[in-house]
Amino acid sequence: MSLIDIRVQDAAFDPGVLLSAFTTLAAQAGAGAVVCFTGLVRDLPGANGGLSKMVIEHYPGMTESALQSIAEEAATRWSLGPVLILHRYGALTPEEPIMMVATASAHRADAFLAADFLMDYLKSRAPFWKKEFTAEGATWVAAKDSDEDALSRWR
Amino acid sequence: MSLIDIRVQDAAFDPGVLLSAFTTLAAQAGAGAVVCFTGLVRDLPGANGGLSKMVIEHYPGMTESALQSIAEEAATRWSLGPVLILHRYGALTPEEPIMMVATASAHRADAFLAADFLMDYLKSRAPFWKKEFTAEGATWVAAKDSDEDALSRWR
Amino acid sequence: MDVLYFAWVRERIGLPKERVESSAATVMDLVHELSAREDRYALAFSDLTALRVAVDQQLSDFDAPLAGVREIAFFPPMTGG
Amino acid sequence: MDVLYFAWVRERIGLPKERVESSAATVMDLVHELSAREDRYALAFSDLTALRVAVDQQLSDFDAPLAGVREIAFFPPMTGG
Repeated sequence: MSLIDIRVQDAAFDPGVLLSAFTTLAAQAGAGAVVCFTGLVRDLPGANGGLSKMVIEHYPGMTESALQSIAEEAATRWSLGPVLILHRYGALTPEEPIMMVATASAHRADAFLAADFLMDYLKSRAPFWKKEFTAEGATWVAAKDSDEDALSRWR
Repeated sequence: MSLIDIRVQDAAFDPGVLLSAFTTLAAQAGAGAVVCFTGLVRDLPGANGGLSKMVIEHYPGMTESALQSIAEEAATRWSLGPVLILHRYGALTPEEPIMMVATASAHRADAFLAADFLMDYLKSRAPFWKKEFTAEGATWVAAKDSDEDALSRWR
Repeated sequence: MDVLYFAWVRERIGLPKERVESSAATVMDLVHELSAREDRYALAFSDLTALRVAVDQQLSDFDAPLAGVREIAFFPPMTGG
Repeated sequence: MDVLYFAWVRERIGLPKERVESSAATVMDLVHELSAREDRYALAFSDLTALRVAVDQQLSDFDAPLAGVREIAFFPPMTGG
């Protein structure tokens, strides 16, 4: 069984509220292990006055299908219960949750690997772009070579 | 900075409630990544009527210090924000959360590795023992060789 | 076809989306056609190694054929997560 | 010293904890002493590869010395998580 829940939203979310519901669903599906990853907006200590906001742009339509494909790929590689991917777009402030993935499986190794895989693919294959705003102006976050390199672990 | 929170308790817990508080703490500590693992009681489909309960025995005194040592070891290996380990003892029923670990770090790789490490060490180095009760009787869960082998990944 | 731009590609070209009538055979042909139009396009497309392309909402390559394609998007490498 | 038993070791020996006066030099000497007492001990300690030992609440080995030790615990391999 694989129940894939993909959410792309402007609204803020509480990772704990999502995890409570996800854990109940995972338990009912017979899972013994749940792994959850949450990404948070980090402040920029170097910049004058820090990060005033982060704005995330995405590609409506493609975003949902890209996340769905990544989740389906994970479900073919590992024996998974439910899978959740949530990613925000729009304006965020430091310390806010940006996104979350949750995976469930009978055993912990599959749940850990699947969550790690989802994050690596989401980083480089889902159409999101981050822009950071400080007192000095706005800058698009550059992709890291290490993010692209991370995908080679899964080939 | 490393804030280690160790809890060994009889009482049930909601992983989501813990994750909400942990995420707030992690965000305030400047973390960009939070990884959370939850272990759940799985039913035994093979047994007549399934699993009626699981009872977890532990070694009061040693349990807390073993978990503290494992968390401190993780904090020396990776650059971590707060770390949480919670493990229940006593009687549990299928689908209930048994335990949870949460880690936070600036970047996702450290948070994932630390959570994976905590789980591997907790499995084989923290003094907990599980007993499964079915209509046919009670059986102590046997340790798996694979759990001991998993530790070699970290040497 | 519809041509979409995201992030700094959108900002350099100055619009998020436009309708383009073109007989370009491949993505690369379309890039050359647009670059020849105006400087803002030439500037946005000056370093293709810094760009990614999606054809009908699937990640693709610059040598992908455009026959039957309805939507094409240009953007920098993704930075989600 | 206090000797503690957990899980099936506790069940075989029939008690969770006892006070033992012993001049055993090592954990292994203590195991031999206890095994010589009664069958239930001999049975519990019959396969030492299936047992773990903690000395003063630290995982240890069967050849660990007992001088100054206050608490020793015998139990099967752990199965938490």
